Amino acid sequence: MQTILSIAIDAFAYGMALFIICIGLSLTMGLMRVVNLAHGAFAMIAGYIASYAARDLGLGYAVAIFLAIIGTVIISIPIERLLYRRIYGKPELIQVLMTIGITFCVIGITNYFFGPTLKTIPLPGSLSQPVDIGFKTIAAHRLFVMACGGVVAGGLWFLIERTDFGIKLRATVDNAAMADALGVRTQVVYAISFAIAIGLAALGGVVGAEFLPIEPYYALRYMVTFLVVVSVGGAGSIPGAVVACLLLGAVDTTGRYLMPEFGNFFFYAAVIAIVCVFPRGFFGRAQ
Amino acid sequence: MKASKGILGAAIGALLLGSVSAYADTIKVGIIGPFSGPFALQGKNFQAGVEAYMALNGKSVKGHDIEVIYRDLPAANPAQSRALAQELVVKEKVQYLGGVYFTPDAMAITPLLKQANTPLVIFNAATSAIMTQSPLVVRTSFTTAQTTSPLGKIATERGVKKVISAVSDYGPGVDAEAAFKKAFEAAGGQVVEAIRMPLNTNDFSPIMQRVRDSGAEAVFAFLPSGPTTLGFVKAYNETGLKQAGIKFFAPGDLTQESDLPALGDGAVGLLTTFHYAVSHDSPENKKFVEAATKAVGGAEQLSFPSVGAYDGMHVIYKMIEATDGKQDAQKAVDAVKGLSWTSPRGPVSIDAETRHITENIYLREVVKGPDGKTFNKEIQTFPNQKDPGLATQ
Amino acid sequence: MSELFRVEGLTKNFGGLAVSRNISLSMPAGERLALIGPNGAGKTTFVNLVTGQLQPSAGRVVLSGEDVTGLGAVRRVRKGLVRTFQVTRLFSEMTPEEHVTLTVLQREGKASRILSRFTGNSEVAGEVEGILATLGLLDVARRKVGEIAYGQQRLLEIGIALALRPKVLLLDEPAAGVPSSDTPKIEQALERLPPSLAVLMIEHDMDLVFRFAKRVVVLAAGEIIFEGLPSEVAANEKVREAYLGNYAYARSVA
Amino acid sequence: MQVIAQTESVAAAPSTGSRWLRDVTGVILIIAAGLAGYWLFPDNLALLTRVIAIALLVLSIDLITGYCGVATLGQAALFGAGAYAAGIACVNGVTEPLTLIVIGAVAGSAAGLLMGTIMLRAHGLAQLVLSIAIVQLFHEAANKASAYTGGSDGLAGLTVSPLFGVFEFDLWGQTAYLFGLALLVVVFVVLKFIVSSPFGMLCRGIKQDPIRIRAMGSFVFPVLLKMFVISGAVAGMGGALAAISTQVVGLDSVSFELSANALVMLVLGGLGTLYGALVGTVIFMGFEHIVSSINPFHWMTMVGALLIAVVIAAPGGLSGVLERISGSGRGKKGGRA
Repeated sequence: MQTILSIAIDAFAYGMALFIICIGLSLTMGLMRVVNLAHGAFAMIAGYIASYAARDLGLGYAVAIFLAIIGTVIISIPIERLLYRRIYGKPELIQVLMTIGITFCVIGITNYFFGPTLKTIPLPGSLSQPVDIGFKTIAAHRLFVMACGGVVAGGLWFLIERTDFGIKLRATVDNAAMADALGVRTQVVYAISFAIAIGLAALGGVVGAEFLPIEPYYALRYMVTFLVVVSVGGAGSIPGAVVACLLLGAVDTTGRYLMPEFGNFFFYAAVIAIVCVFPRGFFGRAQ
Repeated sequence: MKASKGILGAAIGALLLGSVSAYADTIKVGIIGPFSGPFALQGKNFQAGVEAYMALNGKSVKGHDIEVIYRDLPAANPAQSRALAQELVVKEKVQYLGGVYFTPDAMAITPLLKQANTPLVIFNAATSAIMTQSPLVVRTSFTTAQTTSPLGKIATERGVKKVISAVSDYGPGVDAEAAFKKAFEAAGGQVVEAIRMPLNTNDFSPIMQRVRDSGAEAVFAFLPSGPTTLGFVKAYNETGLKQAGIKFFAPGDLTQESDLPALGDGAVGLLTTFHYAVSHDSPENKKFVEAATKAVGGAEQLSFPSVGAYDGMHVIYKMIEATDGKQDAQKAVDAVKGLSWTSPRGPVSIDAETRHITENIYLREVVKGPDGKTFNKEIQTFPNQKDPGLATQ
Repeated sequence: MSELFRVEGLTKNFGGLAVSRNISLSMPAGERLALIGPNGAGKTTFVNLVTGQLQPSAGRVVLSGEDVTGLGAVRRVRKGLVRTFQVTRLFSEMTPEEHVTLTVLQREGKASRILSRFTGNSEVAGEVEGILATLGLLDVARRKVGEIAYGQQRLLEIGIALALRPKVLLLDEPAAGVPSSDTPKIEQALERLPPSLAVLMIEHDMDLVFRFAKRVVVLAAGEIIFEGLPSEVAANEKVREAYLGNYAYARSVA
Repeated sequence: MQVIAQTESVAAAPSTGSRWLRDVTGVILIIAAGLAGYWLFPDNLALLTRVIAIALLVLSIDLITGYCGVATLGQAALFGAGAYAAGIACVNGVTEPLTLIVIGAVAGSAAGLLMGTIMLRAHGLAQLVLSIAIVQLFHEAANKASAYTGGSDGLAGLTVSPLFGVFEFDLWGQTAYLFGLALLVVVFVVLKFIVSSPFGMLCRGIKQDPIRIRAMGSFVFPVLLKMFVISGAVAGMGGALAAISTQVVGLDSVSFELSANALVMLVLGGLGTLYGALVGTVIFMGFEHIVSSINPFHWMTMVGALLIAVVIAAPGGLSGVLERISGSGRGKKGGRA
């Protein structure tokens, strides 16, 4: 029983970390219809900024997260203007080509400036200790990640379902031309959504760095994982992303505990099974 | 189609011209390594080792100028490896091949050596079997079995009877698992469980749960350097295994110097065995570290592949000396059989039988230096270790 | 006349909503039947149910005495139950000739041959030319469909259907979207349909319906409310109420 | 997911004769370019042989992505199946190169059958994800079965007999290259036949509108599955060629990375023309080779920039540009489904 609980808690933490990173991609893919393979590249940029701020400048963790999000969004603005605008509404394979190109460039440039070594983001004392939660010892930052995941999920749900912007966003997604005609400035809506998605990628990159360490190859190394999680959840769906992350996190964690040597088999077999049963993901929109 | 070939032709032609203009009495050495991609740091260390050697020992041997040509092979890719080796031999006319980080890449080059009349000096690729593929291969790195085996005795000496082994599920990991099991059981210990973890494991907490549940007194681990090692060591600390007194043994790949800053204080106390520590205390090493640091561009990026490359260049220089610039692979290899010298890592020699390096293996503990940075401190020496994998064959 | 095709009690529910209710209908060979009804009456759903794009919640589809309800769309086509689409579904990069050739080859079971040339296939060229000629499409036979007039695309839809040598042909608004100047060409094509073929046509253009159909069925809210001669439709109270009222009134006044 | 549909215009050529002429010219151009490569770069034949092996992989993706509209990021599973089958056969004593190619083709087809059966259950993004999952499973299986495959150390020790008992697969790689070139030309000609056969036409139709194809009385699944099998044979031959010429089979030959690279090459060259697959492969690998020789440390940025530039300047792929330059101007490019 203790073991089960302990595995469950690990799975939950890992799933939440995945969720924070992936939800931004889910938004871009589901709402903006862009297969943004460079999503991880933005998370990685944020990781580098946070690492620089916290480790080299000695700023606090919270400040580092804040700077990373702002910095990454600022970096993303010209990229969105110059590159992404050209691929909105284009065929997916063209989007894949463009965003893989962007990923390669970001990796090359990062490697050039920061070198190929791992970069850590030092945690504040309060987050770096192991915490005894009764049945097991767990790192405090894992609790922090779970909390972040909850806040992000709730915040996004509120933003999309309960705010004026959310209404405009959904209208734009359903029918951009119609929304335009109704006076919604769709370009602005797209730009803001893109910024939000990038901001989430940045948050995920920094907070999730304890699971997925920051190094130049981050952007490619985890690309498949992100893409798989988003598709399984159903692109654009927050509950879908939550369920997919938690479920795949659970399969991954349990598989690795029970039969680590077949860990990948479990994970991908689960993916195949889920996709065959839910071809649009758990909460995917009809196409 | 034709047009594209034309463009390719012009560009490659331009490259060709560049290399032809070098004068005749230049001996070319082709180095293949991962200079980009996830393993770029290891490739950089190859380059640093080569440049350090040439800086300290000159760029010519017996009046023959040495020119080094680097070729990038970002990840294990035998087809590309063969293509690069072929290009280096046939087009660039290199007389010596060196480098090679991954085993399959070395395997793809060995069938070419005889026809190419070119020796291959391996700076890293650490599987025993490579040496048996061709008599023209010499290796200056280590094998996983070689660096791992002393751990068996070390563990029992420290009162550990039961160990759980956790290795990444790929060739070197499996080698390490087998080598440790053999050595540890020979010393009277028991491997209670052997876990093989997928290479792309991101979260190691479930593995740590397994370690805890197994009732072992220590964990033996082997993972490729980089994010996975970091994740593993972090999980080891965070899940309280360290506080619970479960010891951690591993080959030195896990605590290579370039990873230590990222591992931080969490790594303090880890026990690893390896052939080289940057902190090794000897005049040769001091000179080497100084030169190599300059070449690699930062002290914290220096790690073990550099010394493999450095000694590899030493072997190549000796080969050139013996053949006096003439291309004769067999003579070159014969000349270095039994060669012994003092490397930055300590006294070493090339085994005449296996052509693999015989070297000291050191037990090191990660400790915190006066400057607050962690480093590998050598605390025990196992002199003149051969590769057990080759010795038994 | 002997019955060729029949549906019995065809019903389809989407969730709680019945879009087809207990539709029964029978057609002999050579029949010219028009299915009309207001928007949302369930006409296209009916075609989808008959041709197998949708599975009915209840009821049967019988062709030449054989129950085909359990068969998928493809098998029904092979049995001779063929449709056209309300909005043309054509391959914009292919030519009319290629469309018809592909269809004929498919019918002959030769469409999945991998080592015979597609174009210049002399075995079927004559038939293809014949079909295109009947429809007046020879002039544009080798132009991409994306580049030909919409009326010609509609004709091609019919051509594809004919190439399948159907027993029953369901035409889903064959003249929809065609400029009125081109309507006569469609009408002409309809007149030239093989006499033995049973044709069910959905159409909004009442002039066309009256000229083409020998019998009219009116569908409203998923139910058949009238079945009879075209001349009787206008007089029927139910039909007037459901759909045709104003139109018939306008005619009678005029 | 509707994949790009810049389908080569099938109909532009007014008569059968001129289409024949065009295809024959195309094949002659390929042979000429291949022989030019042989004479111009006699020292790079191993690289060029690798280009041919990858070109076969990219062609195989073109068959299912360019002609059937099924995007895949897992094609290396088929390539790797061929490579390992040939490799294992070779280690076990079947060393005749042509036999090995056949073995590769058969293994590739079998893998294609399996992959198609699974992938065709889904559409769009889900399909893409299935392809990724399948290639990862293949990769994992190859790693696990190290007793047969050598795992991550690679399957070494392939000794291929001389071609026709005469021509050795040696250091200089002339045999391997010419053998590869001949294989490529044969495969290309066969594929040209296949894509212009009724079956090829049916596939294009399915790519554009599967419902229409069903209404024409044709099943969709078996047609696509058949193309998967053909595609598997082509990819498997590519894998076998790689195994024969390299004499080592590594795990990289069943990797997601290889699959993704190959798809990028195809999109780069242009989908649905067969020529695009070749152009894309040659340009991508040539470019990669050149920039990584000039600067082995930072070639990735350059390749990334190339991809971005292509999307901006030539969204229909490079083969479209080449055609426009050469002035043959066949139909318009870059349209979408």
